[in-house]
Amino acid sequence: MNAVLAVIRRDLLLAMRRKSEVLTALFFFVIVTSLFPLGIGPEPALLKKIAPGVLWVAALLATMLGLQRMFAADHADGTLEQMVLSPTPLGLLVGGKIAAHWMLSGLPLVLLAPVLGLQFDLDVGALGVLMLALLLGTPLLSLIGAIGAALTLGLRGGGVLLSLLVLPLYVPALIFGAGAVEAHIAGLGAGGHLSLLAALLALAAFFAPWATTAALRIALE
Amino acid sequence: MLSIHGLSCVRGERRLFAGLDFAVGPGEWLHVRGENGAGKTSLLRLLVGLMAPAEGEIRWNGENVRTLGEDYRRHLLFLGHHGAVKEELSALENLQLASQLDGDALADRSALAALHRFGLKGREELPVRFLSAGQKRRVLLARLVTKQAKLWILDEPFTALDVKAVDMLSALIGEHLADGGMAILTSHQAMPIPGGRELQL
Amino acid sequence: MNNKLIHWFKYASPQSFYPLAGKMIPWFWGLAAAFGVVGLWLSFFVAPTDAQQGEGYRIIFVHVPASWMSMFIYLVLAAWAGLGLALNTRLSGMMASALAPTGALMAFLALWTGAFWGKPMWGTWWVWDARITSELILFFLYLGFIALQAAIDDPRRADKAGAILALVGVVNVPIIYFSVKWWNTLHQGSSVSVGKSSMAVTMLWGMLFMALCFWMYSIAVALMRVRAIILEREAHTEWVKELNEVKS
Amino acid sequence: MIWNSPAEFFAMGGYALYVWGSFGVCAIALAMEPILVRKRQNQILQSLRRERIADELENEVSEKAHARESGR
Repeated sequence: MNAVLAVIRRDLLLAMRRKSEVLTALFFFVIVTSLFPLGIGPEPALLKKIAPGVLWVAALLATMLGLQRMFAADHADGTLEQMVLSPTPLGLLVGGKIAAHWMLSGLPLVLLAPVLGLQFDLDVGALGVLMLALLLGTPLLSLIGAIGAALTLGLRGGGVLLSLLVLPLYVPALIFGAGAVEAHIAGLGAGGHLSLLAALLALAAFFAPWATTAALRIALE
Repeated sequence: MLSIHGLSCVRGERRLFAGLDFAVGPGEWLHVRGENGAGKTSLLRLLVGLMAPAEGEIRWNGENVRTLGEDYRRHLLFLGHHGAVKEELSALENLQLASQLDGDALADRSALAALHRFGLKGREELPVRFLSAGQKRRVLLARLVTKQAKLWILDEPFTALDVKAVDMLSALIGEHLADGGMAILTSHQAMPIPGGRELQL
Repeated sequence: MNNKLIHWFKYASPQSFYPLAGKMIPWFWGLAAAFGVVGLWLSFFVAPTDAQQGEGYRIIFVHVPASWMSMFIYLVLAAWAGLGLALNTRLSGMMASALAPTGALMAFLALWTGAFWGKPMWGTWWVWDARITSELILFFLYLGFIALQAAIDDPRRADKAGAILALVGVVNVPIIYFSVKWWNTLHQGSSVSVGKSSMAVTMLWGMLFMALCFWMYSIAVALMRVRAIILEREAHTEWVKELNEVKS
Repeated sequence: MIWNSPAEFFAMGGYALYVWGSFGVCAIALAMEPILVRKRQNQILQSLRRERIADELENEVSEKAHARESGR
């Protein structure tokens, strides 16, 4: 367990030393969501209707930005080999990497989303549901993304390939995540969507580190 | 004791070596030599378990390392081509985080002692990217002092080191062997460490 | 039992599978042609005109088989991939790579014919219906599989990485389907009920025969492709150099 | 028989574009795929044959050289 915490601490420490990477993804999220009203028009009713979808798609793309670097630096400098050779099972260490990725790319989005939601005229209840949905959904994005990042490790054209592999798998997260907010706005209650999102998160938390580990071992061979 | 039985290695479509047998016991070390591309690094990667052998077995104290898993890796220290050193972190942080990855906390005192032994006094807190190539290598080699491992597997440990550091490392390997440790390393130069055997690939 | 197992492993080697596949291909072509003739005859000359959809409904005789095959091939692909990962047999990975382009083609045909069916029936080429959307995502999954394998030079790594992707995909396909379905019911506006009109028995038979035709076709083409893949990957071996096709 | 004339058959009750558009594309696709696969197979076979011929030529040359040497 200490080793997992060490992995998380190291990744956070590294991110603090090169802040620009984390901030770039955040600014990307802010800019993309702000561009939509400019493209669509300032009509509040319309903006309110598209807000959940826009915020979620932007969150999806912002998470994608950091994915490729998830294992690339560790692969290049040999840290990944040391992780494989550590007495701690690789699956746990990979879980630590995924957790760190979420703290750096998902958690800031969760915290930032309500501010951006205000741009779209969402009420307080909807903002709460949006945050909750992102809180459940962004770890799911990191977990699924890790599989793709491990599969494309060290390949030419890895970045584009990664999005081709991962984005279709993000569809359920997008649907339930954005759907939760829409359902709340429509007065249907977001409970169903949120519990399905939680179920998917549990499923992914169980399988994704395992699949990522297998993919990493293949990439290292 | 590490023993190898009928080991073969296939990379892509090429067979690098086949039917390799050897054993390394306490206090012994093995010098793996061969031309570029002969499979030295592949052999080391097989030994630590980063690659699966095409044929043959690697045993630690008589048991296959595949079944031992972490019970084997606990006794193992592998230093590869790449530094596994993070440029943005200081030497001290690198050393301590590497130990934590192995599950042991490393006190400041022993970490600093290890760095000083490798002549990095006064540079412990500096981000590693400000160090020279040889100094970076020394940060990595400080792991040899801080990790308690029976079996050292070192890929070209002498590259980028000056004469003083080479002597220091040789002495360190000598001490390790005297304590009943084992070492397998690749290197192009001959080494003045007693108890060694050569393996030509 | 044990004998049988050895027997199967014998055919799992590319060397013995190559000639076997060569012998099987004409048979599957023959079956595909026979089922195709009967299927086309049933679908154009026996199946009656549909009461609601007129003659336009006849598109289902290619649309339904193509979408069935696109899903079925993905399952078979994932099964081969899983087998390859578990038993480390070389042939499994080759079979998976050989199936992927055919599966992608089937998914594409399902989408194409779906659009050509949708236009006269619903007045639009594209509807965000649960089935069509899932089919589109399945098509993307096929493309991802093919692109991933194409990006990896070492065939062994390509096989294994593709296998993991296929297994992840196979877990995801039902989740994607149900999520899209759920999403579709929430957005009532665009939901479409595909005619549950009383289908004549002859229509079902026509669909069945066309599906069998597509099935046999897929096997035949996949076997042809796996033969090409075997030759490409084993080009350096002695047995390939001693093949009659190569000698002459 | 449902159709009274070939023209009626091809008209498909006014759905000609859609029905023949679907069946036509399927027919083209299912015909093209095996042709492309066959082409791939022939390409690899051809390169294998060339390799074989190259090997044979090399052997001949070395045999001739050998014969000349032993004849001397």
